[in-house]
Amino acid sequence: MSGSSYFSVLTLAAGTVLVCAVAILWLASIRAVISMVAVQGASLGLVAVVLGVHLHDAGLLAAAAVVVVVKAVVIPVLLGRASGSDSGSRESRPLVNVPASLVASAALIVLAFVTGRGVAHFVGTRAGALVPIGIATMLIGFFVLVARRRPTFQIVGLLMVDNGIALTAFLCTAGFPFLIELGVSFDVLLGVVVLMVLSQRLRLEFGDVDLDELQELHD
Amino acid sequence: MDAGSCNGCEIEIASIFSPTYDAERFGIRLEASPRHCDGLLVTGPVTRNMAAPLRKTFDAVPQPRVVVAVGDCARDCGVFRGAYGVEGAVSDVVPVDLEIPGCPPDPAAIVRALRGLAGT
Amino acid sequence: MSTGWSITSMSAISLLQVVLVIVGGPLLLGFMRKVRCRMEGRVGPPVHQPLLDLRKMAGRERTRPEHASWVFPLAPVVLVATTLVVAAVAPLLATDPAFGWSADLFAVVFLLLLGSVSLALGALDTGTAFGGMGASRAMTIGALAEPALLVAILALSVPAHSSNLPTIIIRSLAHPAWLATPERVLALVAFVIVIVAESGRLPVDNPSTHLELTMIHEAMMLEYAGPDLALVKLAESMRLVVLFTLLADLFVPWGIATSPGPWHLAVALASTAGKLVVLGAALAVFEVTVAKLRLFRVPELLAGAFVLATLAVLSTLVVP
Amino acid sequence: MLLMTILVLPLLGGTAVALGRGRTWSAWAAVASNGGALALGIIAAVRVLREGPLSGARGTLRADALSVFMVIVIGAISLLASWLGVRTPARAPEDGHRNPERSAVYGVLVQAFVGFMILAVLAANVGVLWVAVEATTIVTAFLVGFRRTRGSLEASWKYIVICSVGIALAFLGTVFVYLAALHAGGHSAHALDWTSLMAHARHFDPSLMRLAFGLLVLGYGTKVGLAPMHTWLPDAHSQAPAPVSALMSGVLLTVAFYAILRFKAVTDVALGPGFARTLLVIVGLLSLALAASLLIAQRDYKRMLAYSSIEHMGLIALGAAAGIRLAIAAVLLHILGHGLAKSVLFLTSGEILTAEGTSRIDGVRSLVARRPALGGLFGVGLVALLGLPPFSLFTSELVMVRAEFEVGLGWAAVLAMVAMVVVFIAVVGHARHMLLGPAGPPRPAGSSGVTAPPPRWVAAPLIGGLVVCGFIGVFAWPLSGLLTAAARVVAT
Amino acid sequence: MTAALLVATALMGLAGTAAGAIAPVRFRIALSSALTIAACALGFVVGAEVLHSGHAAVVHTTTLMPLASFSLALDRFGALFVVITAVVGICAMIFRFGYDGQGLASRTASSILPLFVTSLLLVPAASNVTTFLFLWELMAITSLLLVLTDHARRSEVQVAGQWYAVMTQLGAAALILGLVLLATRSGSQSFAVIAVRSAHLPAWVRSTAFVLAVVGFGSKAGAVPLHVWLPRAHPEAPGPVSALMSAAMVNLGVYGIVRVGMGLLSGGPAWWWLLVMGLGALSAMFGSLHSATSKDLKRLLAYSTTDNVGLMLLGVGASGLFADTGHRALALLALVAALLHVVFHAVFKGSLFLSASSVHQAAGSTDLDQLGGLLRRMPVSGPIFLVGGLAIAALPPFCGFVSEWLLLQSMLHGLPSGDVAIAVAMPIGVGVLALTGGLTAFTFTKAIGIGLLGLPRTQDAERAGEVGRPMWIGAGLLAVLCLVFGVAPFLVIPSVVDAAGAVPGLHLAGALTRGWNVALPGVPGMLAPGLVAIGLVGFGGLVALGRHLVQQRPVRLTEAWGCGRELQTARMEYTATSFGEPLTRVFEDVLSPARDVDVSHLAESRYYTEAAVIHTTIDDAFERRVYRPADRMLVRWGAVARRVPNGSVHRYLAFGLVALIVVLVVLA
Repeated sequence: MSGSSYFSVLTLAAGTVLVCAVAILWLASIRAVISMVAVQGASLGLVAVVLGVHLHDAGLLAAAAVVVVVKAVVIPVLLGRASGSDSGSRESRPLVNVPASLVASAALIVLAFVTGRGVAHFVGTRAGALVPIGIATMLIGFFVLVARRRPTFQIVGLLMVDNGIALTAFLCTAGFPFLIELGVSFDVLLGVVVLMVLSQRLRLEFGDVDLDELQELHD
Repeated sequence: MDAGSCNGCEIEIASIFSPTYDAERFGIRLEASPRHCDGLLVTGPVTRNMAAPLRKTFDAVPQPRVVVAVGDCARDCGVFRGAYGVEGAVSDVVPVDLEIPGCPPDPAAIVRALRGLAGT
Repeated sequence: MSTGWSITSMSAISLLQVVLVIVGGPLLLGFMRKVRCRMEGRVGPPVHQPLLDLRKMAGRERTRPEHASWVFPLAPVVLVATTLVVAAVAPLLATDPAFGWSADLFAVVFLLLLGSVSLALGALDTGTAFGGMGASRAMTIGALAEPALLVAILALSVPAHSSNLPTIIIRSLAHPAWLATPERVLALVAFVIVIVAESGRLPVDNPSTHLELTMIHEAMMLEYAGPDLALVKLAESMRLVVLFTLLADLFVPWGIATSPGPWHLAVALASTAGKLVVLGAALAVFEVTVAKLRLFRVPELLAGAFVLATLAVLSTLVVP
Repeated sequence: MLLMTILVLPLLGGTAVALGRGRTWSAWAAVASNGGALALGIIAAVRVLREGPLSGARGTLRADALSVFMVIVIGAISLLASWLGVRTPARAPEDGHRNPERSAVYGVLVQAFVGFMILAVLAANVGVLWVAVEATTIVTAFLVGFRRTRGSLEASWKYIVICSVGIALAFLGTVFVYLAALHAGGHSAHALDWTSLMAHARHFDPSLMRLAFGLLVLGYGTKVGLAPMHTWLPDAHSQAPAPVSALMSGVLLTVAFYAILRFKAVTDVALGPGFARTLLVIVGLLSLALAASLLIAQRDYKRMLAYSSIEHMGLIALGAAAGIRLAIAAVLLHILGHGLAKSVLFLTSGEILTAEGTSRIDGVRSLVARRPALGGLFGVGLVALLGLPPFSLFTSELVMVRAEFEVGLGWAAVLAMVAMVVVFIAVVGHARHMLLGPAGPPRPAGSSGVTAPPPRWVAAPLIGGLVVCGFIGVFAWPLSGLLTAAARVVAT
Repeated sequence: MTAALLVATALMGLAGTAAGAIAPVRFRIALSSALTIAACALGFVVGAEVLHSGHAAVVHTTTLMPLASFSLALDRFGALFVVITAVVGICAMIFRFGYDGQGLASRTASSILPLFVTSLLLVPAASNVTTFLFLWELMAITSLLLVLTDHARRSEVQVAGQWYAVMTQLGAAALILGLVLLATRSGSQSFAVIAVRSAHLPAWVRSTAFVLAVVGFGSKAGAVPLHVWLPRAHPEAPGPVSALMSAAMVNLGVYGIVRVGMGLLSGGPAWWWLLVMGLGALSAMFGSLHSATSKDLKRLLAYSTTDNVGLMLLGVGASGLFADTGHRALALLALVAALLHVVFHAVFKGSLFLSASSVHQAAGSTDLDQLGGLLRRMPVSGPIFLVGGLAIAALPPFCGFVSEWLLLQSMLHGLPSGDVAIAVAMPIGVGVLALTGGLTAFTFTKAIGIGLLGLPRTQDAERAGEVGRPMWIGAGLLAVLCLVFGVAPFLVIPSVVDAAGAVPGLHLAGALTRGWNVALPGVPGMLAPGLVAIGLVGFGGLVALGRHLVQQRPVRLTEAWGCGRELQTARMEYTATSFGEPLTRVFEDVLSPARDVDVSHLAESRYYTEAAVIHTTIDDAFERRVYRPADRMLVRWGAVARRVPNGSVHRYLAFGLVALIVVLVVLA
């Protein structure tokens, strides 16, 4: 793969990750959000593949495979199944409404670019220049966690944070040693599974809940 | 001690310490506590309510002690004799050593009687 | 101070002082009573009447409230004994009675306080309302008089660099100029107020009152009879003499015997008697002319004494 | 081999529980396995002191003095917690053990939890450490929500969401460290090993390390319970079954702190001591202030203990900020002492909850008079926790203050002391209401049911825990060598 | 040798603890008390030997105290306190054999009490910062637990315990900071090294450390305004414990101030000592006023402890002031006076607290208004209290008199020194001393007169009888000491001079005793307590003999004179409240008493009063004005803080997001 096409594909894939993040913020339908998660996972995998090919790193390619399997296939499927009957529902009353969220995400992206510049500069590669995208994705994921009420959205937010960080990791260091990468992915998978189990239990025990109603425990 | 008098005798007793009679020059003084006394001056007929206090007061005076019944009422109940609230004369309640007659008695008589008791 | 005084003469002086106090106390009271009666236009009892009273009381019966403990009969004894100890060691007639070196002003104060406390305890032991009332009031006044007294003593002790009584007296004899200093005058006033309060005289307390509710000192002895009463009364008069003599010796020391010899002693005896007569008369006159203060005004008087005494101390520092 | 055995032993216990389907003997097997881990930890400590760091599993595991110390802490507290956990299945309604299957699940999860913690401290590699810590989150999430009440589900939701985010940030920090390490010439396979990090730290890029350490403190700090990401802690600790709370509060927090401590050593080499110190002082004081403020009006005694954990983590952070060897040794002693005292307290509070039926402070009265064993244990535990002698927390707090003064953090020590006094006032006030007072008439039926005092074998480990906590506070010899050696690992 | 004995003391005390914890119920008290007595006896021997020989007993080990070392070095100054504690401890433990009240027989209390005594014995020996703080806090926690012994029966105990815990922790925090500051700045934990190097420390370090130490030790000593726990905790503790706390533990506060101020810091500027004197004056005034108006016997004693601590601090402050202005002999004199007061206070307050506990056990109450007539009913314990009361009121021939006299003398002789600070401080000191002296006399007249004399006011008091022999032996030993030391102070003064001489830089130009007498070196000033006693007994005997001789009839027992009234009962008696009423009224502005008048009317007519009850309650002004508002503020802050974490996971995550953004912005 030639240098420039490598970089444009990489940019495209990384950009897609961020666009998905913004889209998730924009969307209200849970089903649409889950498909966005799948797209984001796939894009992340694409980033890893591109990097792996570029760097001739078999470990990275394996990691990419794991990422794609876990984040683009398994988790969206599980999410879709878990939200089951719930999947048609929507985030009707987000804590921060969509326009404000979009403005916030813009601010977060700016923040990410400002703060990520140092790291990007330090990495020194062309891929490294994309690091702010990873950070931005992470921040937007965090924002989703703060601003959305539905349990599924929080799971998604958590995934976005993870994806953002994974993206940063790929761009910075071309990923961790494979075993660790595997462990990380496995942990994420388990985390999501646990959360889904929990949300299911919540629904079973208390019916359809907004997370905001979970305020029984406080001082 | 006023055992039920009309206060006539008290006024006379008080007056013996005035400059006119000045009983203090003979060493005669009123004391605040029966414990400090040599004797009791009892006035008035002894009423039912005052009989017990009179006995207590008499008891409180250290021996040797004297009781002086001052005035007619104290001697024999005077005009109150036989009244329903009257227990009797002082001598019916406590032993009396000296009686000073009069209604009320003359201060000079009181001083004289007391001097006689003290031997001065 | 141990200059030429033999043990014998010192002991003799102590004995003389004790006798003086025992006899002089009642006489002083009799004298004061006489002065009062005269001022009120009466003849009054003879001067030795208190002595006669004491003899009469001694012969009477002792009584004791049935629930009282041994404190009740012990109190008069302690009261008298404390006064006698002071009388024996304090330089009343001569600067060096036996054990005069131990006659510390602070010690004198605490000894007299012991007497007051024991009388108050005796009064409380009777379990009557008046005993408690008297003890409460007397101790309140005592507690407030104490600081004024001690600070006044401090004012006297500072120039002498000692609170030892003979030392103070000898040094002020040596430096008569001290006697006219402002701190002396201030301390004198404080002293007088305290003595009046402590010995239960007008305007703090009326010793001849018959009304229990107004009593302070008298209320404490209401239960005593016979010899016990005699002891309490005697002690009362003795304390007055001791305090007066000390007052006189501290502020007008001339006449006190500074060396042994019957002649010196005679002079001392005469001068002391003179001083006592003057003081007694002054107090008697004063008592006739003032009314008793309300109990709750007394602290103001004593606070005033305290301030005067403090000023006295401070002025010892300002005027070296 | 030794390290591998230590790691596997708790998992074997877990297997036994699984095979035994949660029957009592299998639970005891788990206890034994944890005891074994403790014993092996002590053996490892002796060997480390004598021979230097051990390694195992082809370099994946590595134990220096600090690691074995943490293994001992984990072993001791998991022994306590699993011991009390044996009894848990017998008590159906409160802790949600409705059937043996569930108690088997419970036992397996607890053993996995212990295993992951041991892995975290024995891992030679930063990445493995991260994986292990994240794994503890997942395992304990089930344990927190084990009772399936609304409260426990809520708590476990918060727990896992907040901790996952936090730990993700730690991952980002780790990525940056890795980046710095690669640039400093590390070999990619081993660049994340502690030894390699320490060796190359001098060449790490300072600005990158600043960011990395900030993220690591924030991230691992979440698991430690340091402000401002502490928010999951009171909920999770108050809702989890008592043995789980004990394990979480007693060791999980400090295992996460172990990670911070390690990274701090790297950062100190890269940046000098000032940077990490500032950061740790800020979070430490913030945590202390927060714990103190929220303890004042506390109404739930398990939450009270949880906030007290935040307080102690703040103290530990301040101690670590001081950074000199003395301070680190004190921090480690504090970790052990706090672990023992806090786990005993959580376990006792579990018994109290069972007996009294409420975890509200005002629902419990006159405990010392009515239930002397529980009241006494709780009271003595609090004495230990409040840093009074003869318990080791007193010594370690004192030494930390000393160290803070020595490095010029006296002002922080003063502020910490103020916070500690407030905590003391608050806790004493709550404890007084719970513990003291007349026995009074028996409580109305229905609130508690039959309340026999806990059997001797239940009280014994709790008493033992406190005795050990006192013992190490007075006697220096069993630990001082290990503490100094461990401090030397992360403090220069 | 002394070192070995010191170790033996500690071990014996620990054996007592063990015995209390594991011995069977039948032997528990006997065994733990006996072992504690043995520990005290050993402590006494060590202390006496060190006082005598001047060779410090040194124990040092790194086996104890992780990350530090355990280090004891008992010098003469500390030895004095060890001896005091030992004596009080022995008496309190003997007392305990007969004492059955307030749950002291429980396993917990039996095991903690020996530990408490041991820590009291060892604190003055501690010679490095860690050891000192360890023992100090051990003492605090054990005493706290002992105060709480009777919590199940009386709710006051809980409140008292809480106050005590909080105040002692405040003090401990100050102490830790102060001592650690000193230790780190001088580069060593060892007291000896600190004492050498402290002179080179910057002034602010020295002053900060001193002020913190004064706060820390002052709170333990019960100095106003840190005293609020004391009048609550001391009365609520079981008898022997309250005696130990009041007679032995508060001393250590004074010990600490001297040890830090004069020992470790070798003296300091005048304002330090004026601060100490100010605290002392305030404590003395406040304590004596409150004890004069208290109506509970033990509360009265507790406030009187504050009062006496004030006097000790006055002495210590004066000593420091003299030392600062170069009057070394005077400094020693004042310190000796203060230490002598410590000794004597221990003796009389010990006997008072123990006999007050006897009263409690016999009559079921310590409320003076529930007592009365006990002197006849308790023919031994009553006189013991009487002796203690007279001694504390500084009346000859008892011991309090001697120390107050010395204190007065030291201030008197300091006056002409010409220094302004001294010139202002000393007269105030004397005034305070005098006022408290008067008030103390008032207080104990009340305590003895209302509590022991007169008529019993309740049935319980009526039925009271003498307590068991161990109890009055324990209290009686101390009462005997009151008299012995009052008559023959030469028995203790040389030792106290030695102890004070261990403080660096102080020396005396001669002996303080001459024969049986107390004599000031270099100035005319002498006290002959023996002579006074002989005079009192002699004259008293003569007077009593005379009275006996003139007496012609036997003493007649009669009803007390009640104006001839029927029903002369105990209800007519003056109560403690009424006794204190004039004084309360005089000091109304300071005490601000609250009066409640409950009037109930007869059912038949509203115009006739059936009963009128007046309650006068006197609150502690510092408690009301300082501590309660502070507590309210804290509670309000807690309520505000509680609202921040409201349970919303979103809010929690928002905290995290903000923190993350801050980290990114600041660090990247």
